Amino acid sequence: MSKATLLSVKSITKKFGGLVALNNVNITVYEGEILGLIGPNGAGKTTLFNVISGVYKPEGGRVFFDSVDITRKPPHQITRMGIARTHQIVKPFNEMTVLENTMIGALFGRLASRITMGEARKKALETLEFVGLIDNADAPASKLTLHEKKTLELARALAAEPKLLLLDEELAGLNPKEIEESLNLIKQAKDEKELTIIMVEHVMHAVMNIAERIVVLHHGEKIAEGTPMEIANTPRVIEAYLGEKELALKFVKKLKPQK
Amino acid sequence: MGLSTVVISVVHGVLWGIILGAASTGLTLLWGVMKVVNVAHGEILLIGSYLIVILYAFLGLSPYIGLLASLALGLITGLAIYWGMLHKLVGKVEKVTLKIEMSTLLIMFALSVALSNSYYHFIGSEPKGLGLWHFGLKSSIDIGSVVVRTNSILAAIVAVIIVAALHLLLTRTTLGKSIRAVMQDAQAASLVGINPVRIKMLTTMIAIGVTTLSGFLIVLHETAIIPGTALIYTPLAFVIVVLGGLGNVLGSFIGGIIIGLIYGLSKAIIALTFNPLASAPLALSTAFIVLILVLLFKPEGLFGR
Amino acid sequence: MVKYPLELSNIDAGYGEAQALWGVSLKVREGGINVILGSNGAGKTTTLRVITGILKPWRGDVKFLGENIVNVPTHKRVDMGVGMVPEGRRLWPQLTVYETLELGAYTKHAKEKFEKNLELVYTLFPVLKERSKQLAGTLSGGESQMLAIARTLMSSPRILLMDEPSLGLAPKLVIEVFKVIEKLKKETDLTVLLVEQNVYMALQIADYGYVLEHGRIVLEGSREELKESERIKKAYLGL
Amino acid sequence: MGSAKGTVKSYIGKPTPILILALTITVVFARIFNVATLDTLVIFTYFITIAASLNIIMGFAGYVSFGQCVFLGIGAYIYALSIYYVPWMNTLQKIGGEGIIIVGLFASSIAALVAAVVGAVVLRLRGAFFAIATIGLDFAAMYIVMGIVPFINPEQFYGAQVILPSHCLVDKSATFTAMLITMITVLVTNYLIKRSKFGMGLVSIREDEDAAEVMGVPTARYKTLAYTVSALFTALAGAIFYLNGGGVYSEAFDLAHTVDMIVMIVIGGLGTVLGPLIGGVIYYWLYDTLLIHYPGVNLIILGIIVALIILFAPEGVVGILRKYEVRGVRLREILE
Repeated sequence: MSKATLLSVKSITKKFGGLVALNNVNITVYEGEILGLIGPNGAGKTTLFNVISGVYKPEGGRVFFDSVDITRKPPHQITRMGIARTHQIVKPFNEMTVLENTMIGALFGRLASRITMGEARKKALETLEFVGLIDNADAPASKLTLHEKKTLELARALAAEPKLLLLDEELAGLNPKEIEESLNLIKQAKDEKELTIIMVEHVMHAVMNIAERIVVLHHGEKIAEGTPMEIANTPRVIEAYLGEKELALKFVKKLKPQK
Repeated sequence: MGLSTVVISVVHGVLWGIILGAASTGLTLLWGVMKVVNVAHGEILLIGSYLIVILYAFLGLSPYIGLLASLALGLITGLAIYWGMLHKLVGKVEKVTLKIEMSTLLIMFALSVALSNSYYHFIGSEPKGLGLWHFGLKSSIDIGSVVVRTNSILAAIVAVIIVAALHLLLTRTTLGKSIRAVMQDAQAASLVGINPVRIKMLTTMIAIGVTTLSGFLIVLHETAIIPGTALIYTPLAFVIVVLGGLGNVLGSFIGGIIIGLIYGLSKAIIALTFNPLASAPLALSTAFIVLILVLLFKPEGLFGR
Repeated sequence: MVKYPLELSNIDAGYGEAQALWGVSLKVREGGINVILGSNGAGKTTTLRVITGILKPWRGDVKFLGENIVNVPTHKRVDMGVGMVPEGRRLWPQLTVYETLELGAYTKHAKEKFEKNLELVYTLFPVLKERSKQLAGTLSGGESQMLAIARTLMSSPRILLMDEPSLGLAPKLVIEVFKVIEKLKKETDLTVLLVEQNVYMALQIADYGYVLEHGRIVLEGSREELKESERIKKAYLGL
Repeated sequence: MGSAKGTVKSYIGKPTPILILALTITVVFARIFNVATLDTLVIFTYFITIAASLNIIMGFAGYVSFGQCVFLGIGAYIYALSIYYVPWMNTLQKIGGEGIIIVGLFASSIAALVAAVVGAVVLRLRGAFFAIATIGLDFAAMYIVMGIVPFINPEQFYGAQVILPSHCLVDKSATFTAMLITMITVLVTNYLIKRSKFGMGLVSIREDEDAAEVMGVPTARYKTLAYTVSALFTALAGAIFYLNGGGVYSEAFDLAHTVDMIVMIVIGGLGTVLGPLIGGVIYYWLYDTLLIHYPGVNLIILGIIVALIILFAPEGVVGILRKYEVRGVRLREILE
């Protein structure tokens, strides 16, 4: 099965002062897949997202999206090209309503140059319906619960009609029931909207379940790449991240056999 | 002729800079520690200046006594400002957001409006000063071709003492360390038993106290003050605090000297190359251009890491 | 006879309108390592915030040494002996290690024991002695965690609360931190209340534990009981 | 693909602020026309104009432009110098209100140009740093003007005062007309911005600039544009105001002007369309009443009142009212 490459991260190096946050990282993302990005805190996952979405400019390397070099483009242009993201720490526009928040996504997303206010509103309403926040459409975003805020982040990103969605710890801070709801939503979004997704995640069993491939970062370096099963059996990963081999295998045992 | 103009201008500039540095430390504390954008700084300086002048002119009290009185009044004013205006905005919050910071800016501006109009109404717009009072035997000293007023020298000495005392307070005492701890993480401070509200109150008192105390320096340097004097010192204090880095007392002091130096130098150059009459305002404008440049290229201040 | 220096009864608490804890009751056993386990967002940190007084509960009592301290502000609780190592260390980056330790002993009763506690801290963490003049902001992750624990120890606490001390540390350091906690238990008469997501590690050192889910206590027991619990095996250890 | 005119269409039928606006203006004017002199009317409209101008950058985009008066000063000085030295401009402005606006637009577009150039750089700063930088800008400009203007004409411009000779002065009714047109234009501009994609972008910048940028809002461009538009109207108001006063002084750069603007928006409600209008009316009334009844201490009292508003009603009148509904219509939709 040959899949088209949607995003390729080539030899990215990013430093903060003396600290090397990303060291020569290469990652390829294929159209239509869910790629899990894991690693301990400080491994460089969020930094990588920031490089892809243009918030940080790397010292070395290139990022190609749809074969276009986006390394030096400002974040808003990258968003317009079709990359949307959510934040680990939710950043809703507190004094705007949920609907207005989502409209921002639609207005400045991939269709930014064409969409009218009316269409954006319609798009936002549809998206809120899809994620299940429609009843809160007129509420100020500040009034939402954490789970709802996270869902709103997702809605804003989806309203932008992206080709690639970057999810930064979408599940962190949620309880098991909410995690399951969010996972279902992500799967559904992926299928219905033909999305490609990269997700940074700490909730191991979740990412092991949903991702088709996983990349492991450690101290800014890619130390492994492969299917969840392969990852769980890589000694370096076990040592660096999972800690206990048995524990790692237990995560995988929970997995349903791959099709 | 040209060279001596430069020397005179630079010496006076640096003396003024020392005074400016000390007079700005209160602002760096309030803004750096409490995130209170004190745009009433100049008016608060004048509280001290006017008190000293009034005590001298009407009661015949020595300015040295006035100096102590202005510190005392400053501490009380600080207490009142904290409980009356700041506590509600910054007292209990864990993190001062941009919005809160802007509220402090607005409320301090309201204070400055009230204070400056109080000066106009109750004291009047005529220049007020210490008249012929001066420190030492002669009213001025000649150093080569430069004539310096002894009052300017006294002001510089007091300025250095103020800055040294404040620096020691912040670095050597438990109170000072607590102030720095609250500035960096108030919640962590409360977890070792520090009461952040008390520290914020004391910080306000110290900051305002040091500011009114510095009012003495302003009277000595300016010879006579008017309510409008505040309008020069507020923006300059902001320039200096930004230059020195928020919350950095020594930085502010050095920042003041740098601004004084830049002012003196550019004043001399403009006077020599353009016109002496235009030199003062244009030299002042350079200070603000420096401000914008520092903000853009080194917002953490010249001495920040 | 087991004593309970700290007791929570029927705590309801939350942020704004969102409730985070529902009727949480727990008793901390003296001289042992008590743990509160649970996933992210289960209410563990909220519980600690209620104990330290950073968050005032809507309902319920917090009893410390038999006294209800619900209305006592955080800084006074520290004086009473409630010491907390906050999540994410929360050091003061521009203060030196020594200054941090000095401020740790801010309260009156802690100041009296400053020398003794400093010695204890330096024996536990020799590296801090070496770095006493260094700014806290320049320490490595592991050293920062040591300093955070040391700072709290300097306040001479009766009970030591720790909020996810392993968070964000490399696995090797995690083990080191847990060893320190065990050592603390052995060498002092401290009572420890540890909040952890890392259930596997926490169960290695715990004497007694509670499990929080969705803001409610769903399980409690001794280490052995918890280890054997089907619920824990399934939900947290993935067995 | 939906209607291309969706932008306008989707809002037709709602109780538009435009209506309310027109109504308010009519009512206010009908009440005061008989008693008020043209001078007070100019001041009144001037107040609302500058408040609404600042609202664009401070209310919508959340950037506290504390040195906004720099544009007031630039506009006033360029206008005064233009009619002083350029005969055809003087002739043009004498046609009446529209003439003043045209010459005023020349002066204010230079101010806007300054805003665009400076803004592109200074708007990289946030919060208090931006506020302080704008103060720096204002003072730098003021001292430059004080240093340079006297030398343009040493006999006439002593102390940087440009007093307009009688052949440059215009009828008060003309300045009033010009100010009224400006006021209505800036209010309508506020309304159009608020209801546009641009306005939503600005508000998202105010709420969280980093998130806005990542969501595709061209933050740098939007901020600069808002700052420029804001400067344009401020300068225009300044030009007309000082023309009405018969001359311009370095006092035009006084931060007190910004205080006026900020106080009005804060009273009325930051970032709302009707906030500057309501705030302007209240402020003017307050200002006037205090001046009449408590001369001398009027500004002291004003300062205290403003402090109380910040402490106890930080959302302003509109902020308080917008939470309510009247006959099923949410006031939020009308007022904002």
